Amino acid sequence: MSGAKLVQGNEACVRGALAAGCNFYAGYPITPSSEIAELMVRFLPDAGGVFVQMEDEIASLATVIGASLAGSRAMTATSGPGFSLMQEHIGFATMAEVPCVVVNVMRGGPSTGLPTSPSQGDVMQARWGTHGDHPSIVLAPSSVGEVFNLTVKAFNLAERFRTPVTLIYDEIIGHTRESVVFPDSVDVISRPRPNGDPSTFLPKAAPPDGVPPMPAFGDGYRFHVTGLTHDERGFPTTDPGQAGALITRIHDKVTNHQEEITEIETLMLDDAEIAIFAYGIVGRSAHEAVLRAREAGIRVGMIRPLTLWPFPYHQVGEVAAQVDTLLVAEMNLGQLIGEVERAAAGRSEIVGHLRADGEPITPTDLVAAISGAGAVRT
Amino acid sequence: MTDVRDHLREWAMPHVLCPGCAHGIVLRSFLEAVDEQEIDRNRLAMVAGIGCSSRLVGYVDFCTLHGTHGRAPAFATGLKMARPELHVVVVTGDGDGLAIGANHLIHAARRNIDITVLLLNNSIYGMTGGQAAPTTPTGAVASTTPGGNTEPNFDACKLLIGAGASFVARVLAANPIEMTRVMVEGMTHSGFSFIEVVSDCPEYYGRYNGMGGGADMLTWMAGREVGVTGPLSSKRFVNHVPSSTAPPGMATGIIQREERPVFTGVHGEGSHGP
Amino acid sequence: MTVDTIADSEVEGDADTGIGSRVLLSGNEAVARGAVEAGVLVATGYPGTPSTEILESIADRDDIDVRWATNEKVALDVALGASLGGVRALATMKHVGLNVASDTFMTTAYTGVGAGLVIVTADDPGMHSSQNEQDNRGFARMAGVPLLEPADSSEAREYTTIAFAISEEFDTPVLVRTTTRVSHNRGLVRLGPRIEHPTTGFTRDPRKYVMIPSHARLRRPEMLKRLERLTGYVEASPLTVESGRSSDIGVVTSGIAHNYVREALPDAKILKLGMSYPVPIKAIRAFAESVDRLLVVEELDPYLENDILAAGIAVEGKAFFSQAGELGPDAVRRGFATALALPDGPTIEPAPPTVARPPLMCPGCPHTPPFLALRRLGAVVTGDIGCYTLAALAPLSAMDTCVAMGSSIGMAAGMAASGGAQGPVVATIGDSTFLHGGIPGLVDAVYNQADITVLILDNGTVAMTGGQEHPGTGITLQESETTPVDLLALCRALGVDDVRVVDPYDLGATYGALEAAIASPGPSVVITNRPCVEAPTKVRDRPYEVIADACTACQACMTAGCPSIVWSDETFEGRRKVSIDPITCTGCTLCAQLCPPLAILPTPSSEIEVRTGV
Amino acid sequence: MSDDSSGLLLAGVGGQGVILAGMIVADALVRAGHDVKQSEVHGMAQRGGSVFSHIRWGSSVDSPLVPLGSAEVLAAFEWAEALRWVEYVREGGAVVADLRTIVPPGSCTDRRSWSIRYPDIDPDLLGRRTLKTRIVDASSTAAELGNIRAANSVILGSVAAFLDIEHVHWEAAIERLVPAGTEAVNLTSFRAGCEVVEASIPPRPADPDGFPGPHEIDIRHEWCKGCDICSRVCPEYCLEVGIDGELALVDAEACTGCRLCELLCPDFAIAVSPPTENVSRGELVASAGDPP
Amino acid sequence: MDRSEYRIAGAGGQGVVTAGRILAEAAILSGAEAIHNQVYGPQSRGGASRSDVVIATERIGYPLAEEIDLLVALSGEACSRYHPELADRSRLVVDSRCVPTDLRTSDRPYPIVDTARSVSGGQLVSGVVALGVLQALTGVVEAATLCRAVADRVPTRHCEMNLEALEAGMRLVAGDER
Repeated sequence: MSGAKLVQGNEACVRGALAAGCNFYAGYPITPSSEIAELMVRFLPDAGGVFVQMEDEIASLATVIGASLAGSRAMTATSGPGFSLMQEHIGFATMAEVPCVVVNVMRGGPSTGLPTSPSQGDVMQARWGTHGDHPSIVLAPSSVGEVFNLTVKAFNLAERFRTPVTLIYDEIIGHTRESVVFPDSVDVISRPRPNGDPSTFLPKAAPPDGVPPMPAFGDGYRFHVTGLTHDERGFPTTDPGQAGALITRIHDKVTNHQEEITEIETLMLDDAEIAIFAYGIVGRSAHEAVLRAREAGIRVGMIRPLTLWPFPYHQVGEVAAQVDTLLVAEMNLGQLIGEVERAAAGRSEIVGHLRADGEPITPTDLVAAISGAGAVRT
Repeated sequence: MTDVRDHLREWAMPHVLCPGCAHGIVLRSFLEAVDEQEIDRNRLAMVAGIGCSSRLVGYVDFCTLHGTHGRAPAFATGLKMARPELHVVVVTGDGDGLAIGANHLIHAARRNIDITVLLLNNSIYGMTGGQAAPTTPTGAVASTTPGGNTEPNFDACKLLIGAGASFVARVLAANPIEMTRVMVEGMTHSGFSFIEVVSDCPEYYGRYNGMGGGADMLTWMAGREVGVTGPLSSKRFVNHVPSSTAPPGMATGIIQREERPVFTGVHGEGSHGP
Repeated sequence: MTVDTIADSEVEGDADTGIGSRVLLSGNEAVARGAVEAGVLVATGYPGTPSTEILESIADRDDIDVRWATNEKVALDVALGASLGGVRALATMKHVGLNVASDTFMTTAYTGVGAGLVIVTADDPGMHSSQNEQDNRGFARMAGVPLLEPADSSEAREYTTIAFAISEEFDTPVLVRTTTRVSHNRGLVRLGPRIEHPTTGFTRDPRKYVMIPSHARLRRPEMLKRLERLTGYVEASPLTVESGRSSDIGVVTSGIAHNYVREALPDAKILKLGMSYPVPIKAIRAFAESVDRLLVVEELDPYLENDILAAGIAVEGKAFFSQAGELGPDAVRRGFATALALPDGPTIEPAPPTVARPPLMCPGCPHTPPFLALRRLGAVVTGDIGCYTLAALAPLSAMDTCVAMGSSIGMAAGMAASGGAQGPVVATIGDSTFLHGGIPGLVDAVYNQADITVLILDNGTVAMTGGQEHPGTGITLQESETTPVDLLALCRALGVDDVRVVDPYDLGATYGALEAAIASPGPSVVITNRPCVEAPTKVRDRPYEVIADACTACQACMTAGCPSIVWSDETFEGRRKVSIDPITCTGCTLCAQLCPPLAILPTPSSEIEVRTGV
Repeated sequence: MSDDSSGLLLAGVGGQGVILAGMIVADALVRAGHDVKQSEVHGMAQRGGSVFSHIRWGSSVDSPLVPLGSAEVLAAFEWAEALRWVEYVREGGAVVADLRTIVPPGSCTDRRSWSIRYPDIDPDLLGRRTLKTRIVDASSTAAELGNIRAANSVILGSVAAFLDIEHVHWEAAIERLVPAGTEAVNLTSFRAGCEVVEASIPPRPADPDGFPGPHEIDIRHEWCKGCDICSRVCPEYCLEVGIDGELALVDAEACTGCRLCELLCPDFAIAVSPPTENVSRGELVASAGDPP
Repeated sequence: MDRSEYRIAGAGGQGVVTAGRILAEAAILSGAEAIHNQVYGPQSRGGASRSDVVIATERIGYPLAEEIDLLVALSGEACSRYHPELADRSRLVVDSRCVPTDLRTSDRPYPIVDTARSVSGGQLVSGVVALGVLQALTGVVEAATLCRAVADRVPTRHCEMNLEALEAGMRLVAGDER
């Protein structure tokens, strides 16, 4: 394979970020994400960017937001405990509509939990971790190569929609070295910029797509940024009409563009009676399991969302309508399975294969589960 | 003579602060300092956290960031590193900066990033209704210390000196001219500058502790600065003075100033962000 | 000043005692000396310019009980009691003090005395330090008490000794009247020996000493009979002195006026009345007959003139000599010139214009800050007698009334009752004045629940008169320790619930205390507690200075009217900066508290200490 | 008036030690064998006011007060006091005046002209009569000798030059009456005063020439919260907050443009700006009128 | 799909992680797909350390080792920990110093650590010696490719020593077979 390199997942994240034009990184060390910071400080300066190690994860994301307001494409990376601390500013970035990328390399939890063991326990936190009503864009790669691609995508979505985007993958993907071929270049999308008269600029007046143009501090547009509910001028308001309009717009700008955001992978669903729903590292096991089960003659397929949030209800629903059983495999005690149930809306049986002990779900486990599910069917 | 009100977002005025709250005086002095340095408004970013003091940034026609509780120094760090040509000024309060945000404050000081922090110390949490802050003096009454505060309080300037701040000053809201002067010194200082502004909270601290309104508290402040009981204290009668009205003298002016390497983040050679 | 300390200036006389020597004494010292020589054993009074030094000059004598009384009435009561107890007694006061003492005074004329009782009233023509210039000779007439008027220090000593003798001879109190020019004039006095008058003891005599109406009705005729005898005495008294040869003009005069007349008309015939009540009409009539034209020269009221006119004797007086203000050599000369008794004098080139120099609160005066606060509070301020009365002047302009000792509180109560005050009503009164005459007013305010605030400016002394002790200081005039009156406890005991003590040098606290006291309903009291910076000890700390670079010429400090602060020649935005005179600055910090740019700091040696709060 | 009575006047400001100096002169005269009367003023007048001491001496003195135009010597401890009392000096008499100027606060109140109402130090102001004048810088002389408070003795030394009293009497009087411990420095100062040379008169600095005039005070009532700070800080009492909480400009004329109200207004409700037209300084000085 | 799994396990400081990376990179150099996985955290600091390498001809689905083809155990702890996980068909190479009592006949002890010591004076190149053994036993990658991978991975100044260690490892197997 030409140009293939043995690259660690965390390194692929860094390379993806740099390819996507990331020029600012702030973070705080935590296993299993630390390599991202260590590599950022090596590569970012040469790419014309700035690196800072902050005093904690709260500060890290605040600093990222500050840099983004100054026009940077900025990111941070962490793991579960740090992700908890970042919720405050994920909310702020959502409300203030500041593009930024947060990488959460998941480990076992809650609390400090299992520092160097994989987990998928943060997927609901990635959706609802910060308080209040808000949209979330969360991407979940399952291979080192996908880490690269989705990191690029995370930046592009963040800029496109002026919102924080979370890239979430587990310890195994973060630490695994895999042969990857990086593309020579990637498409880079930048945040919309205003071009009108600065004196009449309304920082939160949105065009029909719901994403207001965004100048940087220092560009000649003077505006106010706040986490308080605000009006089109960006100034705090408690008016229910204005508050409702803001929250709705921030929500809609994501959900109305779901087709632009959502990405799923399917495998052998055409004649499947059983479909495995898996994501991240479990998607790799599911893939393997499908191949093995097919060898055993079982009609099984797979649906793997690369975009966890907004959740691909429609696509999952279609699969549910088609198969008898949806086997939901995730390394937690049942998080996205609830969403799958909502999507399926009773059209198929939902079976969970759940695990939260720090050990991965293996293809062998899933083959057994498929067999079991099939046995139920027959 | 320019009118500092030109810097205001007039449509947002009057501001939300209570009558007699000296935070507005501080803002005014700051605007004087901006004018004195002839800073381009487009190049001035003010960053604030949460609290009464932090509300100030909403009223000035600069690039303003009203962030989260205590985190202003971190937001400011990002802004400054990403865009070093910006003047970045943090406005924080004593609770915001010294309790929930103390970590960020001391680390910004340690790094010596070239921002200016104005900490408006009114000895209490004003926005939330008068709870005790890390600066509430021992014995003082707050809504969470109805019998008088039993904890010792921070000396913000000493804390920041300990954290390595290369410029530390304390000024009084009662003294706008000195405030402006020190703010200019602090903003032109190369590196992290910290200015504690002794402000007032007539609505809570003043009311709970029987200190009168804003004007009384400004008067009290000036008296505290010169240390009324310092001179003449050995004279007859002074023993009759209740201790609450005989506050200790308090360091004001520029307390610390040193040149240290300025933190700019880890940059590529010849590169300054976007 | 005592005889002992001036002994080495003797010109002649006994080297040890000074007896027989001529020494420079002020009129007040001479009165005291006269009392000493007369064997006085109890001397009391209340400080008041120009009488104060009388008692002070003999306070160090351990053979005399010298004491400050709470007020003049108490002083006279004490002296009367001592007199009835059989010792010679002296009571001293300024002219308005006799108003306070007049209740007792009027009746002493009925009771008479035991041993000799002399009352000194020091009048203040020209009002150098007084709120009126009443002529206390009228009191003698109203009470029926003999009146002596010395003209200089020498006579002051002599007349005082004579007064004691008259008192005992006629069983009457004697009023000795000085004026400022006599009290505060120094002249040579030949000292005499002290003649001891051991106590004669108290003799019970209710009909004489218990003035129930039935007894008093008996004493009134006694008093009138005594006056007749005194009239006989004065007609032939050596105190009535005729001098001069030229009979073109004859002048009847008394007291210091005599000296001016003598100087203006060295040769004229002059009848000097050393004892001016009862008026020796017969002697005057005889004198009038011996001259071509009779003039009377007297300060203030036409007291002698009216009596002489009433006796049908042609006399001129107030037509030429003003009834207002003090006489002096120039005024007397001008009067005689107007009366054509003298040619016009040479024209004196008038003094060039110069600055007005009204009296001021001293640098560092602890009374200043409360008045700054009162002005800011918009209070209507009823003032009282003391240094703080100067707060009525610009720039403090913070006092609206000042009438008499202790009047402030009652007036405040009345003002509050009127509903006519435009602001809160505050009475300001000094510690000594409060004890002197303020307590009944406060009792009244409590009794009638007056909605007023009483500001007691406690500076621990009677400052106006030069720093005397009083019942609140814990020290007597003769420097022994005593029980001080606790003003705080006193006010509470009187029924004032809201009493607070504040450090007046802490302007903010002072303002706050006054504001709070004003806000509380009913009577409230605020007591300030810094000592007078001039007396009894000079309170001085490091002077403050103006950091010229920081001064923005706002003039905030100038609102205190501190004499140590003046304009400098430097300017800021066209306004003058200020500077502080380091010699007179006491370091009280008030101006520094007032200074918005905090440009006023202690002088450098203390700068670091205070600036860093170490 | 008695032909043989001479007069001397000491004048100064409360706190300068005029009374003590008068006692020293009187004491010296007594020692020289004269009848002496000395008169002074106590009480309120001493509180920073003008203080004087009349001294008369001769074989027999009647009036303790010196008549106008009859004093041998006027010793003024302060320049403005020299002018105040100079009419008491006789033709051919002497004036000893200290250079010291004590400007009363009342002379610094005309904040429209910023002119200090205080006379120039100019011997010509003493009048047209024949006078022997001696301007001394007693404070500096005394300070050089070790105690600025001995300035009075320097002045007495200058006075002694015009009086026929033996120095032994002066020195005895000084030794007896000055505070214990200061005898030596006072004697030295006295002797220095006897020989003191005429002090050079410093030029008077000009009044500020630029007058900003009454300023315009713009109150934005819709921003004002009635906190009362401005009215509390205004040195000229220009502003008042009424019972209704409304801020009012009650004395616009008194404004000197110090801007304290503006600088200390937390609500940006006040702006003070210089007037568009300046009033000429000459007019102001004229309108300020005579000192009260 | 041809898929093989290798685990090199030992104590911290024996270079097992580097060895795993070199193996994976060598596989990529030979045109295969490879995945390398290691143990992180406290275990890697002086305790048991481990490199897993999955090599396949096509895209690798499941990235973790499920059934180890060859385990190289360089310490007693590593051996006792991972030995029980081995499948029947799995082969074990164990350092001569820590041969377990239940050694199967198919399992081979080699003095890997001693060899490393003799080459470098320390344990650090043990992993590379182990790589030599692994290559010689499995031939999963060409010896020359492995040499190139070693040269690419290790610091230049230590290159020669590592190549020597690699060769020494290969020689251990050759000697054994002789």
